Amino acid sequence: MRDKILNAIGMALLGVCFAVSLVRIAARQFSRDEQGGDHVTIRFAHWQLENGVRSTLDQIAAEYMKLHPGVKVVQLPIPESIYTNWLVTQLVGETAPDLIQIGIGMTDERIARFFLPLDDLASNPNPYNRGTSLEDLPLRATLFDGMESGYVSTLLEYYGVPISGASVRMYYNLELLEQITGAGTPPETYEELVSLAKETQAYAQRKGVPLVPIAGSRYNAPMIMQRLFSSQTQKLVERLNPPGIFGEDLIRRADDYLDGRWSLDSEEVRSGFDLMHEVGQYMQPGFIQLQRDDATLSFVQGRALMISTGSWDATSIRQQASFRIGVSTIPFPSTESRVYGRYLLGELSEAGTNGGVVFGITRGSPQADVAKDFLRFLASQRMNQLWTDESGWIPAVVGIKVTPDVAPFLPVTVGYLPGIYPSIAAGGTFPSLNRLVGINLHRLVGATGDTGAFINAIKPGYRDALIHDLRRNHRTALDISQRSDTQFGGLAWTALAQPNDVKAAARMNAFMQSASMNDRKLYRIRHSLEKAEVQ
Amino acid sequence: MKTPRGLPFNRPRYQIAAAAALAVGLVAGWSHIKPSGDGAGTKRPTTLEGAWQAAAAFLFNDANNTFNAARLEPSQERERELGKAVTLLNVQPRTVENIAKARRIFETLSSGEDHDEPAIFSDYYLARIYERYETPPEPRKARTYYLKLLEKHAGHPVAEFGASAMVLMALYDNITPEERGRRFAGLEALGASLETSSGRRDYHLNMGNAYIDFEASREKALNHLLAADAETISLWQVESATWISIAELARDEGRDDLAEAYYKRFLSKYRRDNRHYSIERRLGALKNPKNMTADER
Amino acid sequence: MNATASSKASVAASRRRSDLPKHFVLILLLGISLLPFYMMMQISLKDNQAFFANNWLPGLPETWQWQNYLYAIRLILPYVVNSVVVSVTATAGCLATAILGAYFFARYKMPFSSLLWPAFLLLMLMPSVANIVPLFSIVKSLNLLNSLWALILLGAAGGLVFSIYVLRNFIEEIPQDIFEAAEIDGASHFRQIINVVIPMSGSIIGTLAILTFLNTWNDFLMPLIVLRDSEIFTIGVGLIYLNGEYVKEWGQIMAAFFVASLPLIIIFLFMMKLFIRGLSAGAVKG
Amino acid sequence: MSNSISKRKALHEWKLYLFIVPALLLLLTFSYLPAISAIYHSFFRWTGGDSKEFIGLKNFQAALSDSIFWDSFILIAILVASNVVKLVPSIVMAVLIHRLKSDRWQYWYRVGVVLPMIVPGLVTLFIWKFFFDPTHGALNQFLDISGLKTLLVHFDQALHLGGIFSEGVPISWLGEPALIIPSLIIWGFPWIGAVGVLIYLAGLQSIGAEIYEAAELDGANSWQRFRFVEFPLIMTQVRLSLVMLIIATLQGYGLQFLLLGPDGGPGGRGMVPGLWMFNRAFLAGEFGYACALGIFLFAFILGLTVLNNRYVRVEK
Repeated sequence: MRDKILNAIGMALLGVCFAVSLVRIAARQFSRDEQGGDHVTIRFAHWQLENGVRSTLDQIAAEYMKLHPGVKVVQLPIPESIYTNWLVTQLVGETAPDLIQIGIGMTDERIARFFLPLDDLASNPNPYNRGTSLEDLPLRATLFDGMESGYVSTLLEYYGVPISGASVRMYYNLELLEQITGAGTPPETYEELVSLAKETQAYAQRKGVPLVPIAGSRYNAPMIMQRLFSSQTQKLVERLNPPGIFGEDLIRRADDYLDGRWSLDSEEVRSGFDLMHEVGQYMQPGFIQLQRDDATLSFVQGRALMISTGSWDATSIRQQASFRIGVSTIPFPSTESRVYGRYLLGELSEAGTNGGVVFGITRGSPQADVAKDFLRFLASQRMNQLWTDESGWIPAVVGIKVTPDVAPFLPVTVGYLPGIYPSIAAGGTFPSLNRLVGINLHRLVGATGDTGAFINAIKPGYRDALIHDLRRNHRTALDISQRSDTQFGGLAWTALAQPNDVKAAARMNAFMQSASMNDRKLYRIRHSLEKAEVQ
Repeated sequence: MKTPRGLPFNRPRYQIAAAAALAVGLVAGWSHIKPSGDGAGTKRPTTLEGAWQAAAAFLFNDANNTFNAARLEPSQERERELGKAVTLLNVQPRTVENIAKARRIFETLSSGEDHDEPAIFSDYYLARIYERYETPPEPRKARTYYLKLLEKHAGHPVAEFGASAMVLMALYDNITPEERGRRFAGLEALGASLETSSGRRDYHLNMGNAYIDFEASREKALNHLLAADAETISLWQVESATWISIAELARDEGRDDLAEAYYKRFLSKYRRDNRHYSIERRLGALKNPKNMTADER
Repeated sequence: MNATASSKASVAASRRRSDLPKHFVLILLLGISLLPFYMMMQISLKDNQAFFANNWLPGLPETWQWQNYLYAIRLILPYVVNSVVVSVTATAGCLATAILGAYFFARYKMPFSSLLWPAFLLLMLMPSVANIVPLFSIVKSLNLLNSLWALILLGAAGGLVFSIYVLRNFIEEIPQDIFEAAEIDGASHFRQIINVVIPMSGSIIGTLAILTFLNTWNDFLMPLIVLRDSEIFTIGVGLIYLNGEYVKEWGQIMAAFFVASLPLIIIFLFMMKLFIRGLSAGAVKG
Repeated sequence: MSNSISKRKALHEWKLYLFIVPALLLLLTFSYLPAISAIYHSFFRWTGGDSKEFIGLKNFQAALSDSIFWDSFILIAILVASNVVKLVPSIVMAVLIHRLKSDRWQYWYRVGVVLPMIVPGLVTLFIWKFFFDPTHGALNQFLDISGLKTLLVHFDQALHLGGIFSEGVPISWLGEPALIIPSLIIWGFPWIGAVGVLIYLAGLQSIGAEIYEAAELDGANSWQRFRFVEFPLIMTQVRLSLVMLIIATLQGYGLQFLLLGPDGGPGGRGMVPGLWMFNRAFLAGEFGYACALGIFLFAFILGLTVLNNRYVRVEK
């Protein structure tokens, strides 16, 4: 009999709970309809879940709502891991928020179909800058990257406005640094970094504490290793470039590899892998299997002296750490160094760094003009000052005073171009190479890691992976060229139909340049593919 | 199993719970049935002009529908056919049949006796189809159409856009250096016949970059890029790269004044560029070679 | 019934050997499988420093971080209401459809049923990686976006095939003469289900209810994709934000998970009898 | 099985078909349509967006020569084989609970078995990730304390395995290719499936009292009692659990993705077909190709299930 009563109570409880929820939902639904009338709600979505960002954006939204009582501004942060899924469905479903952060999961086809061109925003002054030195400058000129980060070259239009920037730096536990070296100054060169790391290991041994010089993980280790590798290949790129070519050109590097002008056995490349191996010895063993938050946690807990990560983690780390933090650029080997000085030119230039946290406006938004006004408000000098002071991130508007905490993250304009990276490109241009290098990295940087073993492991598959990636790039370039044929038809016909329309003629002219730039790339890839397949 | 005591009407507990949950669930649903998805998609273009603009903005299916549906006078029929074919190249999902249908329309428009705009566009698109839609591509047929365009419609921007395509097709072929040298010479004459600034610019850019890629001739590469720059390049990526190439080639050719001029033009216009510092050092080295470290040549 | 009879028989057989070794092995196995539950409880009362100082043993009572629970309740509460409505309605819908479906298959070998049955089972085998986008466009074409109905229907469809599979076996166990008796009394098929099938398989229905409830309760991807306004999000979405953070506060995460599974624990404690008897009453004959 | 029915009576009972309609409708829209859409898209080059291009069977031809996809079936075979071993603890637990004297203990053990089902998957995953952590994870700490580590090191040197286990260096269970497969198998160690245990208990209880007495008379010891009395009767439930477990393993990729990342960890050793489908769809943006892989995987699972039903026929 006892279990009968238990069951009865259970079912009753469930029934009551269910009824209460229903009443709450009905009530909320009713209240939402009733006050929905005079109210305009604009919503903006982004994937920056780091500490400090959400609270700062809420503050800015509150400021805007104070200025515009009739408008309600809602922030919608989405975790990075599912941002693409969320984005595709929201756009297709026409239920997308009015402002969306452009970047992850974005293709130019999606931008063209679902986002509004912002040329009018870019070329007119920002009303919210009234009373400041930027008062009559067009919005584009008030941003440090000239709104380049919001420009889509295949569409010849601005589609986004940046409100921040980003850079990769080395973070130090200053108190620990003072205990170990007596002085609180971060190392200037890679050689100083290595000697500091050795001192740290000795200190940890002496004290018997679980301390590691550099916190490593699948996410953080490549940040320092890729840059160090690219230092050793700076002169290689200069040597490979034919007369008349300066700087980095990934198709040419791939072609050089296929023609044998450089290989994994080139001395610069071996030296780059040696450098990656050496720096890997100062990270916690088995760091390959750790993820971003494991490394950050071990640094914040004082179990690692240094960590290399982006400026976006600065506020999270400062809030979690109980010690003072030092920040410096990732130290490069010095040109005098006997071992690593021969092949490098010097620190990397960040002059061309583009803005970050770029917001675009969705075509389907019924209150696009209010959304545009809020975007101008976000990108105004006063609000960007609030943004950098509160969130600790880099500002995007020019002429903003940054706090001493943010200063070390500002882009460094003095410096050279990077050489090639372990999988030639830093980003996603050669995904198969990225995968090949990634799944063999443990042979290079592990405790028993060795450059020779690593090279022998990736050499057999390197050429095929490169050809596979070149085919993929060829496919993408061909897609763009075929798509541009119909675009060109539309632009040319419109321009020729009204000869005196200067703007249409200029758009056709600009489009012909961007289309033939893409065609040049298409033919160069095809040419090196045909050469490679012949061999 | 014994049969239960009579028909089990007396187990109310389950029946009430199940019925209640189901009924109330339906009620809850009603308040939600009308989702508040309120985004109004892009408005459908209705006029021909709107269709061409839609085609220029990636909205290929909308443009194609408008071209098919638009009510027009007979004089605009050829424009409608052209529009249909141009958008058919990219109507989603893309199929081989669509490309073939587009080609048939272009062929009918091109063979008509009056050489109006649709005919010119059709010849251009037939060349493009043989150049990069056919698998494997047929460069010879494409060349005949490009040449036909240049002969019959000199001075037409679309016709002259084909010239730069011919350069790429001819030079980036799998041929011996000698054959490529002959083709370079053959193509040199082409430049003179071009009348539009855009045609000349794209032609010279392709020729200049080809001379660099194949390291055929520094001097010719320099001249072509200078000719291209004379036509004013408005795309910053192309302009900055061209200025640097001109400066580098001029320096290698010993024309230091030209090199210095272009280094300075780049440095003043492109302050925010990762190459800025390196180009400053190269300009410094040009002026007084002694303070340049050995390996920065 | 025969359940207790057979255990008495096995008792007779093994009365000479004492139960101690069995208890030892059982407690060992159970202890390890309950480890996650224990860890969730003890970590939820610590902050990161305390957790890393000592991972396994709970801290002293005065060091317990009750604000983790405050944070968790504030985070989860607004979503509990939606989750309850979605999970309960989905479970009810799923079971109603499953009972009807299973009855169809179990009662008679109707024509086409030998064709329909494998078609149902095939669904269990389909890998489901790339079907987020098509599933979404279906929900969109049904004009169900941004409404809890989408989640309810998806939840119901989710557990349906397994429920039909289990219920069919069970209904076939019910002897035919009971159905014929009901039929003679003029009971329509629907009446037969209400009076014969449901009372006889009450326990298995309880079991399937809890399994379906569990699936919809923890799902996070679909709600985030289908819903737009944050006030109708379900608990799964609230939890995903915790996992999305970059420097994780493990104490808060574990507290939030515990609060999120509290309603389940409460319902379990009451429905435990039903659930266990259901599974134990020969639910699945294969 | 349900009894047969004459054509005439079936016509009379047409109303029965109404009962299957709701289930069919629900499954048609939410299960069948996505599956059909997956089949449809496997004939296209599709990046998940609007633009797609019909390419006929090219996706399938490419899949045939995709060595990573077919190699991943080796790992699946190992994992499926390990599933057979992973059933044992549940069976042992069910038998032990069944043989207990007091009913109260039997009830409380069942509660204990079911409780872990409530704990969300993310918690279990976190604890296992913490368990495998090289520097301060539980597994390495246990090996060090128990001296097993030195044993492993000698074992490593004896068979010159190339320093997987080397002195003073913590073993990186998920960072060393050779250890990934063992780690994936150890994962979830006691492998107690709550539903499995309770289903076996149900089967055991239906054993008649007289069978036990007969076994007692023949002097059967506990193993023989299990072998000849208890095990045959729960054979059908065991087979069903095995089929369910195999299908879940074949389709599953969440564990590998969260522990090792989209490329299957060092050496790509942790790559399973489901993970490669996810990788191709979301990393390489080849949705159409991922659908084609899905169809190959579906065919493989179908073949396995049909094989299982036909050749593992067990008389009830």
